[in-house]
Amino acid sequence: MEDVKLMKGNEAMAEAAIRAGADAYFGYPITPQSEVIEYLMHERPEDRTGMVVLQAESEIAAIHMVYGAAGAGKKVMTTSSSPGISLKLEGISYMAGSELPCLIANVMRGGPGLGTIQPGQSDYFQATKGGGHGDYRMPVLAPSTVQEMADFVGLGFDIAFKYRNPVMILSDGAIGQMMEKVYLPDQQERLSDKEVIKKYGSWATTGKTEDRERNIITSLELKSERQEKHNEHLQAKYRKIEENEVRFEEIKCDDADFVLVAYGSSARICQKVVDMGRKKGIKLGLLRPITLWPFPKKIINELADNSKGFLAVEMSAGQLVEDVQLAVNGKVPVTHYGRMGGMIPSPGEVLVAVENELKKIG
Amino acid sequence: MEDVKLMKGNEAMAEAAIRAGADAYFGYPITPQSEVIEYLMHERPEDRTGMVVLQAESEIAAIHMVYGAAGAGKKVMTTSSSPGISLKLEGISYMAGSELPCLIANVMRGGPGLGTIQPGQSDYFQATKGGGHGDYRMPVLAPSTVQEMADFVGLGFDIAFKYRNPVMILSDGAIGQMMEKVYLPDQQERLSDKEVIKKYGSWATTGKTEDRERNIITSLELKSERQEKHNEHLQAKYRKIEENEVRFEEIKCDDADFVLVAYGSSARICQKVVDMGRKKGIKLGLLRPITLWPFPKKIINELADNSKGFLAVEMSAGQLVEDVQLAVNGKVPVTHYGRMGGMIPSPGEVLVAVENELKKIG
Amino acid sequence: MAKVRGAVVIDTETCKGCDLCVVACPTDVLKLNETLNAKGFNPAYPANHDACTACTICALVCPDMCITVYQFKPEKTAV
Amino acid sequence: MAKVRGAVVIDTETCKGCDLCVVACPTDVLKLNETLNAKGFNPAYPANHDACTACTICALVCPDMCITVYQFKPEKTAV
Amino acid sequence: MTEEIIIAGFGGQGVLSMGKILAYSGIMQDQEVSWMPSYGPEMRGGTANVAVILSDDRISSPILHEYDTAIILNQPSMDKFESMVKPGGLLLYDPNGIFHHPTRKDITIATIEGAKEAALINRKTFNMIVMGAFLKLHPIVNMKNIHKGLEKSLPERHHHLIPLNEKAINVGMEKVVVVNKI
Amino acid sequence: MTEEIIIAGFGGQGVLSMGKILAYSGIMQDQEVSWMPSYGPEMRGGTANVAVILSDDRISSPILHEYDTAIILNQPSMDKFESMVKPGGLLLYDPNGIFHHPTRKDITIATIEGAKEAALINRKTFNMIVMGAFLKLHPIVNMKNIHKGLEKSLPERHHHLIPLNEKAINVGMEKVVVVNKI
Amino acid sequence: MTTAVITPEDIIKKGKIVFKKTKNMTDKNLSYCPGCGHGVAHRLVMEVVEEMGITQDTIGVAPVGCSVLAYEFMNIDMTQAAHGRAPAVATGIKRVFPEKYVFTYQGDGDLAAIGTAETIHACNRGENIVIIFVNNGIYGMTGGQMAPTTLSGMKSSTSPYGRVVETMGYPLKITEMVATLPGVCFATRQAVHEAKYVRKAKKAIRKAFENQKENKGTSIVEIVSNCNSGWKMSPVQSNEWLEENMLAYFPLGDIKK
Amino acid sequence: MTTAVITPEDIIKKGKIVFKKTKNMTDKNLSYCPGCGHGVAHRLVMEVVEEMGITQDTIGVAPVGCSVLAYEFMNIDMTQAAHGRAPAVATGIKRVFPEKYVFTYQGDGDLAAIGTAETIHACNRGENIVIIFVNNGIYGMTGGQMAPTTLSGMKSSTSPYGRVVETMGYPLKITEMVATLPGVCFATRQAVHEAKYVRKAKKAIRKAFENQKENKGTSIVEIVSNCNSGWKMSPVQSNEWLEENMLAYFPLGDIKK
Ligand SMILES: Cc1ncc(C[n+]2csc(CCOP(=O)(O)OP(=O)(O)O)c2C)c(N)n1
Ligand SMILES: Cc1ncc(C[n+]2csc(CCOP(=O)(O)OP(=O)(O)O)c2C)c(N)n1
Ligand code: SF4
Ligand code: SF4
Ligand code: SF4
Ligand code: SF4
Ligand code: SF4
Ligand code: SF4
Ligand SMILES: [Mg+2]
Ligand SMILES: [Mg+2]
Repeated sequence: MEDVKLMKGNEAMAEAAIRAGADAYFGYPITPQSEVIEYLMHERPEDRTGMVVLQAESEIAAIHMVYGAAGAGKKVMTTSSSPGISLKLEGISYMAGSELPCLIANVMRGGPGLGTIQPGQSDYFQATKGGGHGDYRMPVLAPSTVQEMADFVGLGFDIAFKYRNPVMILSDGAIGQMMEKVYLPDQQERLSDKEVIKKYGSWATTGKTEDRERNIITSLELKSERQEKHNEHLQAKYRKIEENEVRFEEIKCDDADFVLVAYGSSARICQKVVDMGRKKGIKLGLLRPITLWPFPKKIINELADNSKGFLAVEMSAGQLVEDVQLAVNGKVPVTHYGRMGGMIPSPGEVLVAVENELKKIG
Repeated sequence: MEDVKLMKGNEAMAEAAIRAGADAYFGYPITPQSEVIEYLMHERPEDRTGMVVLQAESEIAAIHMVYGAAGAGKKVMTTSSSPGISLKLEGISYMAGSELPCLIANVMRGGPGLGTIQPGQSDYFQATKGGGHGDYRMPVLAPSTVQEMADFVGLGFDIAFKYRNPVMILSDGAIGQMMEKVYLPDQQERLSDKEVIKKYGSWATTGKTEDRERNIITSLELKSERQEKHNEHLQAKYRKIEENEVRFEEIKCDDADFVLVAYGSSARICQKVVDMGRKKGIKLGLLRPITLWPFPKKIINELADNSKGFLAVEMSAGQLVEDVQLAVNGKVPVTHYGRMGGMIPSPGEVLVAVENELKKIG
Repeated sequence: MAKVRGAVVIDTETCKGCDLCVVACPTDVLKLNETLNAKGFNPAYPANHDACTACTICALVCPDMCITVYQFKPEKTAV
Repeated sequence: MAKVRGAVVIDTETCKGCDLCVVACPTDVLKLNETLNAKGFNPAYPANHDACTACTICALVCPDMCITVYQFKPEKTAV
Repeated sequence: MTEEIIIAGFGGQGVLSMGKILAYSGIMQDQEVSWMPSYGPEMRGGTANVAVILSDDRISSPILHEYDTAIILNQPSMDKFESMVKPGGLLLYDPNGIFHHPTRKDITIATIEGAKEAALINRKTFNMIVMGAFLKLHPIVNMKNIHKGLEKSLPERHHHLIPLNEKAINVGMEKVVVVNKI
Repeated sequence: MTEEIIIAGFGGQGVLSMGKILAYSGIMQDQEVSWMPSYGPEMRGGTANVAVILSDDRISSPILHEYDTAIILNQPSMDKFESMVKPGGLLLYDPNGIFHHPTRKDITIATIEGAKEAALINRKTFNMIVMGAFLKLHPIVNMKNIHKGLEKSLPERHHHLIPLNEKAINVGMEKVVVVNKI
Repeated sequence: MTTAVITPEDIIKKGKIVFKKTKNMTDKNLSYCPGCGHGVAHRLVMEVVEEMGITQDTIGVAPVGCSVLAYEFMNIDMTQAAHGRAPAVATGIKRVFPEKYVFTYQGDGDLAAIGTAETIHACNRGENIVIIFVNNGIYGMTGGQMAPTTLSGMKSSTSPYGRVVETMGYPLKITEMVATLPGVCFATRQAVHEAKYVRKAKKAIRKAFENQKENKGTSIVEIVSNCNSGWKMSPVQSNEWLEENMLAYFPLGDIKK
Repeated sequence: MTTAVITPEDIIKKGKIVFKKTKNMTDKNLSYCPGCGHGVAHRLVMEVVEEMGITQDTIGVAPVGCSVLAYEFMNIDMTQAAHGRAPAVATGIKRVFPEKYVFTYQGDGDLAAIGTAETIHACNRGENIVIIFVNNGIYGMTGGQMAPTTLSGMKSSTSPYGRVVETMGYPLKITEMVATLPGVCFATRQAVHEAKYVRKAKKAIRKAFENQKENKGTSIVEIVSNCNSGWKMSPVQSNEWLEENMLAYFPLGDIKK
């Protein structure tokens, strides 16, 4: 019980970054995630591990600082919330294009525009389909507890470095602001350049030594033939990630007649809905995607063989639901229940929505 | 034949903007669309119609100049290419959130990152699913000829003002750079503030006269209940657009056994594929979405009843194909043929892909 | 010469009890009330109203525009 | 006193015929060749090579680093 | 056992930290806990509230629309939360500054003169007095765990204040008055 | 009738404007046309090419991988485009600067000493001489429409140069040499 | 003495009003913290607009920051702008409405951090607008993080041990910087925490709007203000701290006129 | 006279090499237009890095612009950066590698337009980096559009009738601007179109890297250069035009040292 703490999701993420042996964090304040940089500044990680923390002049500057430091082979992180993430998209596309590992957290609020600072889940498409330009993908981890806010930092870095690709933690204001019991991971040592090279190869701008060709970080290729080769390489990598990195949690899906699909905060609420429904005799299950991309397509398609329908529950007008539809591919009806603008659905209203669906299906 | 010209797609778009009675254009150079601002600067539209043209310090500044001028009730336009559009996404989300009409053209190049300046179609998701944060949508028009580059400017402005929503023209480097014969529309008068008010109501920041409450352009609502109402209003509007504004072209779909789905440059290529296929006795059809959002879901679903399969052809790793899958909803197989990185598929290779699909389907 | 006299009306429901007018008043007219208004603030009031000279200083520094200042210039003949 | 002598070697395939070295050379050593190189440029060459003083000016202004400059200082005793 | 609590009042009343101490005390007795605040750039002096759950099982939804207990410290919070107490639940409030007293008959209603009592000890102990009152009625954590909770949630330089806080808790336990018993 | 042409050479050779005049001439005889250039921040003196289509019908793909005619003005373009001429098609080139001459037997091959001839009239007429050579072999537009095409594609201040251009076209028509006839 | 018998109540009845809230402010209660300088700055802008008789022709632009809700309080047509982009938004409006009055109302985080490029380029183009720049040395709205203008050694939620200029940057005098641009016709630094400053600040704002009337280019009026919440002081303390510390680094007065 | 009999061939054989291409440049042919100043600027940076013996410790950052392919030519580890963001990218690298040498190589469109905020804030933080700023008064790569540094009246593809400063903005002296920041230890303006300028420019670049060695903060070396393609002149003409027009507005010399 040594390292059990009561922490906000944002703080847990920040502490986990220090403990994951992150080398640097660059960020810019925005509600509801400013606690991340505040916590880090307060903790003086430069003293604890030598980790660099810098408040940038903007989200754009922050993501490009990440780009620079990641290109130097370092474990780097940035966090923001919806409008700030929109600003980072060019940079994220650059990182994907030049195959740089990094961790980006979006603690979502309700949009569009300035919107509200209350929690939202309306950046799902942006995160999973590539909000930035070009054909890129990034693994998207969706924590639904403060514990996962901490755990997914280390996991995220691992995936990022394994595939040399940006990874996103897609959270929301509720998870970011709430406190829960969290078991903090052990402190990892920061890796030296030599260790990085040994573990992941020598591709970073660490200074061109005589024993190797210069390392270049770039996403540019003026020759289309070569750019296409590069794209094919990226796509092959994405297929590999789709094979290896799908993560999800099944809650009472085994015998479920009807399956809820929800992630993050909404998944917490749906857990309660499952309990409430089962008490009423409705055989409900919950499929919680942990990776939103790669999406747990296969399991959903399989569940479709034994269930009457799916309801995607999300704090948005309907984004996740499209991936569920794609996975189910017409086998059974897939519908959507959503709240917007910072509103969080109550378990009760979701249960009503389920009952209505079941009536329709008959 | 008075106004038949041989023009680049980019130039046709610029000339059409002057003729549509646009009030202002704000932009920033980027290949392959810099001809738009170059043409405008050369044409001195301030003398021709009083239209303002300004080179902004960045894409971000440009979109926010558009935001300001659009909020003043004016017909305003900006253009860019993929990385520049990524930078505009926060602004686009703001415009959608505060319900401002405007026209944004993306003359796509291959990504991700800096990528290549050659044509691409890999910003489909970004355009149609809302690359920016929050639940917003914007009508997306996909020209496949220089003529349409001109025609969609007027159409785009009409849709933008009808629904008070940003509209995107999603083109690519090939259409932007090529010249074709184009019949230019007649010059429209620029509207005075009074005419705008009469036509579209008084919502813009034209100066608060004593006979009305002040007009406010904002996307902020701190109270979630009210923000949700606003979102519901937006969603209702989007449903209306989906009902009214779907546009597509059917080429030999009537008796088609197999249907290609493609837009923009790819649709031009697929036109040739249809001819080549029919010559070989393959009953091919082409469904060309003109609006990518709202997507011609219904017609595709109907075509699925009489065809053996669909092939989405696009200059990307597979984006349009998801919308085709969602539309077909499992009725028949939907596959994808794509080139990337600035490469343009040849009609011949697409035909081979079709033949392979047909073999698989049997 | 007739002394110029002043008076203030303070919108106590709008007042946030920031104390700035109290500190600013050169003739110590104002004080904060012990009892809270509905929003939970101790609003300012003219505790020493007669000393008011209508100098408007309090109103100039009040961020919430709670203060209206009245001025009365007695007729010279009244001296 | 022995005059310092110089010579230049110009990589004519890299040269883009920009003329900058030609204009810069203080002793008019260089000229552009009439015949094109493979890239379609008229490359520079030392038309008046003996006049070269190894001052390196041409090399300093050449954007394409086509020029190598050699210097020869005759022995003093040789005068 | 699961206890779902809403604590609501003005910004400066120690609402959030009362919730935090409760949550930490829960952890000390090996429970699952969650603490979900309202957040935002509210004007200082505006309302603040936090939903706290202590449970022996995994907590599903940390966001609630009805509560076992509501601890109410100003009028706007009373207006908002009275109706959200589950039938049979508890509504505890400080009558100071309350104009419309609760009227429900299907819940236990209790008062604690927290502000008044705190004025006698130390204004800053207000929230602990209220917490004591609550714990008297719903003894969901014992004093030992509260002590540990205080230790965990207060920064070390404030640990010397723990006895004072405990005293305040005891005062609350003494002074709570049940107005409506069901 | 549909004629699909690639014109390729160095940047300064007037490749793009030759294509433009051809396309405009097509418009003048009520045809559909398309003009698709290679583009990009190529080093000046780098290669440039344009695909031009004139057709009586709607033009489907403006991007081609084989052509009825290739007009080749430097070696890199020869390397790239020789193989893309349709069997039975035409390859016209200026032998000046060509080290590897075309070897295909299934296409018509013709040469025009454009650079040499232009040196005699005016260096700027180079591309018109080449165009004349092409039109002699594939008379897809008549002189009247070329005249109109020139009028349309040249800015008014250059209209006095039209006679010179027409002269160059005639020179090209005269001087073209068919090397391989199929 | 007749004065003796005149009660304050009499004065209120019979006297003339020498100060009252401008009609250009709405009836909404300001959402700012008690004692926050934003209220005074709002009022001064609206008074100038009223006094110049240009209420119907004035359009305001307020980006995010505590004053994001300025449109609730200023009774004119207004546009909320994205963080940092107000000068671009104002450019868009002014270019299509050259005859109207356009101003931005920006915080220091907004204008001098994320919005640096937009600020400098609007000034460099000499956009004929007024920039009201409320410099409180901190990000007020988001909870008191360090701004580019945070003083050396000053604590904020992201410089909890004080700003270390060597790693976090120096407090930025952006008004001095833009004053060097030919497009800027007027750059001044004012304050509103005491009556004497308030009077001067109003004159400066008036001058800025007059400049716009006369098509002179960009006018920037910096107002050094408090953020008692972010600074964690009472309003009265914060004004004292402002006087002693902020004004020492950000001296008041015209920088370019 | 013995000299008479020595042929150039002899000299090449026997003489000592007084100028040759630095090993820090790769063998690739530069992709720049004939006569473009980028080549000289590249060479000088690489020569300094070679002469200081820091090749293994130097990381370059080149954003888009004609020099986007600098990584093809400079034989060191390099990062291509997004338009305008090189100073942020360099910050990221330098913060994790404080002991290494980091420089940016940016055009005027990049550094002074879209990248204004990143430039100013890197300078304001005094990031211990070198900024090489090639000012050719135009957007070379995209085909000669107007840059912030385009001179008044100068034609470009987006100011085809000449830059009108009143509506398009004034040519921006950004080096002077950042020189006012305390984080900047050295700001200088140089040229490379004549040998005498080349020598001075190299000294300035050397000084900038020495500053980085000594942890002095940000050094910015502006190099006024040509863009004969964008300016639509021959290389020789463009250098004359540069001397007469560009240097009149952008005078050479140290601005801060
Ligand atoms: C793109 C973006 N990034 C960050 C934010 C969060 N944010 C809102 S206001 C603000 C700074 C406010 O500070 P300032 O401009 O100084 O105004 P003040 O509140 O101090 O008056 C920030 C960072 C945002 N809304 N949008
Ligand atoms: C976000 C973005 N916007 C625009 C561009 C297009 N672009 C590439 S380089 C450039 C400007 C180049 O000018 P400069 O920085 O002066 O460099 P130069 O080519 O003159 O050396 C522009 C606008 C881009 N690549 N990315
Ligand atoms: S008007 Fe002057 S004297 Fe009267 S209360 Fe206000 S500050 Fe005091
Ligand atoms: S200054 Fe205004 S808000 Fe503050 S105490 Fe005085 S009247 Fe109240
Ligand atoms: S080294 Fe000097 S003298 Fe010799 S060619 Fe070059 S410039 Fe002329
Ligand atoms: S300067 Fe260099 S590239 Fe130019 S002509 Fe001389 S040798 Fe050739
Ligand atoms: S947080 Fe600061 S700036 Fe914002 S309203 Fe409060 S005191 Fe004013
Ligand atoms: S376009 Fe201009 S800057 Fe670019 S390489 Fe050519 S001359 Fe140099
Ligand atoms: Mg501030
Ligand atoms: Mg430039």
